[in-house]
Amino acid sequence: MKESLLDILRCPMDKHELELEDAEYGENGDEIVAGTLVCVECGERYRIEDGIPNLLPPDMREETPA
Amino acid sequence: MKESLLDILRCPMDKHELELEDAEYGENGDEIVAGTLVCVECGERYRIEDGIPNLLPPDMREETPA
Amino acid sequence: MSVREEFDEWAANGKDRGMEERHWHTAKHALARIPLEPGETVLDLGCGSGYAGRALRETKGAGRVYGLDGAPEMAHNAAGYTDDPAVGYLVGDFDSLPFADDSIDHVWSMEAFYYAADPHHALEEIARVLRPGGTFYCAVNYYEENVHSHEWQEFISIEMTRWDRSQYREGFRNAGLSVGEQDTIPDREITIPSEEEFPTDDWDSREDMVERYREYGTLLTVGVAP
Amino acid sequence: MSVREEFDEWAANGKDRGMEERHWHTAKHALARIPLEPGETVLDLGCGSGYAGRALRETKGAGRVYGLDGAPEMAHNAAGYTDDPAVGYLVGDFDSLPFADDSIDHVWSMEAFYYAADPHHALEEIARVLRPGGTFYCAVNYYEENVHSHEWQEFISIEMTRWDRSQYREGFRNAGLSVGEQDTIPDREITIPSEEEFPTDDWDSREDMVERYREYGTLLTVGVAP
Ligand SMILES: Nc1ncnc2c1ncn2[C@@H]1O[C@H](CSCC[C@H](N)C(=O)O)[C@@H](O)[C@H]1O
Ligand SMILES: Nc1ncnc2c1ncn2[C@@H]1O[C@H](CSCC[C@H](N)C(=O)O)[C@@H](O)[C@H]1O
Repeated sequence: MKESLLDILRCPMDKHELELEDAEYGENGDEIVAGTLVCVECGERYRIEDGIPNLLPPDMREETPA
Repeated sequence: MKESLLDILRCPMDKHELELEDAEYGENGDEIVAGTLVCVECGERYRIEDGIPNLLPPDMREETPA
Repeated sequence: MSVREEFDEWAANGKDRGMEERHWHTAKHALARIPLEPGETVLDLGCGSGYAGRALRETKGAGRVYGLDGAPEMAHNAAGYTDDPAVGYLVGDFDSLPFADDSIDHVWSMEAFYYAADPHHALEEIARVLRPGGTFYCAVNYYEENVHSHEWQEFISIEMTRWDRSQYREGFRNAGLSVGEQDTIPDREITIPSEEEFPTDDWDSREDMVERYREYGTLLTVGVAP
Repeated sequence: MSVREEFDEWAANGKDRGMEERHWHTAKHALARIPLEPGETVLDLGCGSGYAGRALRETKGAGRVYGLDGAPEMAHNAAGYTDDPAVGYLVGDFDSLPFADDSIDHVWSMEAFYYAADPHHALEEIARVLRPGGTFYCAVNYYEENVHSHEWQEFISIEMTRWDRSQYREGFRNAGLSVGEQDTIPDREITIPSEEEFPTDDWDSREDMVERYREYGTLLTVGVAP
C-alpha cells in the first residue's frame, strides 16, 4: 500500500486515525510492504502483509487463524 | 386545468401564490376551462384559455398579440 | 422569431408527433431509469406532444404529470392527445418556472433544454422547484460531441446552447444539483439504409449516420437536488 | 463458512477472472455512466479481480482507486494484476468500512453488495464515507425480479440478501442516499446457443436463458449522497 492511503484510512471499529508502526518499504521507497496499523483511540492493531492492509474487524479476522 | 394545479402553481415572476378569478368550469365540474390567475403579490394577470393557463412572463407573452 | 412563433408553427405542421416518434427510440430508455415512486409529481419541460409524461403515468404510476411548453399550440395539441385527469399542460418558459419551491419530484426534458435563453438560470429554476432528492433527467441529441448535430442551428432561429458532456456536469453542479449519472443512449431503432443508398438527402455516408444514431444517440445527464 | 473462506477458495480456483469476464458485459455500461471527474477517488466494494477500478483509471482518469474485499486471496490476486501506483487493494468488510467520513467520491460494487451481513448498515457506512454529491453505483444480478437467480443461494454458504427493485430504492433512502436512477442493463454479449441445444447443463429452455440475460441482466441502483 501507498502511504497516501493513510490520509483516508481509519479504524473499521471506531473510525479513528491509524498510526503506522514497524513499516518495511519496497524498493521504490513509497510502497509499504509490511507493518502494523494501530488505532490511536482503541489501540487495535491491523497488519499489512505483502503490501495489503487487513482491516477486517478483529472478530472476523480471527475466524480462521492464519 | 384542474384546481389541484393551483396548489403548486406560482407567479413566474416573483413566485407568489395565484388567485383564480372569473373561473368557468367544464361539464365535469373540476376542470377550469377559462379564467384569470392573479398574483397576490405583484397583481400580474395570467389567462386560462381552453383549459390551458398561460404563465409566460408578461414580456414574452405580449411578443405576438393574440 | 420567438420560441412561441417558431414552435407554434411546428405544432401546426404536426411536427410534435413526428418528434415523439423519433425521440421515443431513446427517450423510453431514459424514462425507464427514473426512480419514480407511485403518486409522485412529474414536470416535463418543453413537452411537445407530451408523450413522456403520459408514459410515466402508465408505466410507473406517476400521480400528477404537468407538461410545460413555451408554444401555446404545442400545449394545446398535447392536451388533445389525452383524457387523463391527472395530466395537465401549461404554457410557460424554462427561465421563469411557475411552480412553488420543492413542489416537483422529478423533472424531465427531452430535446428542449438547450433552447433556454439562459441555461444556467433555467438550471437554478429546476433546482428550486425540485424537492430534496428529486431528479432532473435532461436528454439532448444536440451536444458538442455529436458533431452531426452542429448544423441544426442553421435551421432554427432560436439560439441553441451547445454544451459538451463536461459542461453539462459543470452546469448542473453550479446550479446546486449533484450529478447522478451521465450516459449516451444509442438509437438502435432508426432504420439505417444499406450502403448503396448513400448519399441520402440527409446523410453523406452510412458511417456518419451510424455514428450519429448508434454511437452518439442521446446524451442523458441526471441531476439530483440536495 | 465465512466470506473469507468461501471467496479465498474462489480466488484460489481462478474464479475471480471468470467473474470479471462475465460481469464485464454489463458492468462496463454501468461504469460508463459514473459522473467521475479526473482525479477523483473511487472505492470498489467486493472488488474480486479489481477490474472495475482499473477500468475507471484508464477510461475516466480516476485519481486513486481502492479495491476492498473480505477475502485476502481476492485482494492479493487483484494486486497481482496491475502495477499502477494509483491503485490499491485492502482486506475489509462492507459493514465496517475502514475509511474516513466524506473521503470517497464514488463507490462501486458489482455482484457483491448482497453478501453484506447487514445490508442496511452497509448502506449507512457507504453514505458515511461518500462526500456530499458522491455516488454509489450498486450493480447486482441476484435480485427478486430475476427469478433465474433465486437458486444461486443453494450453491453458497453465505446468506444472500434478495431485494426487489423497490427494496433497493427504499434501502438506499433509509440510509440517507437519494436514488438517482434504477435500471436493468441487458447482457447482449453472452452467447446463447440455438434452440436445439436446449436443455443445456444450466438451462432448461432457451427462453429462460434469453430472459435471464437479455431482459433481467444486471440491476443497477444509483445512490447519491446528500
Ligand atoms: N424557453 C422555452 N420554454 C419553454 N418551452 C420551450 C422553450 N424553448 C423551447 N421550448 C419548447 O421545447 C420543445 C422542443 S421540441 C421537443 C419536444 C418533446 N420534448 C419531444 O421530445 O418530442 C418545443 O415544443 C418548444 O416549444
Ligand atoms: N461482507 C463482505 N465484505 C467484503 N467483501 C465481501 C463481502 N462479502 C463478499 N465479499 C466479496 O465480494 C466479492 C463478490 S464476487 C464479485 C467480484 C467482482 N466485483 C466482480 O464483479 O467480478 C468476492 O470477492 C467476495 O470476497
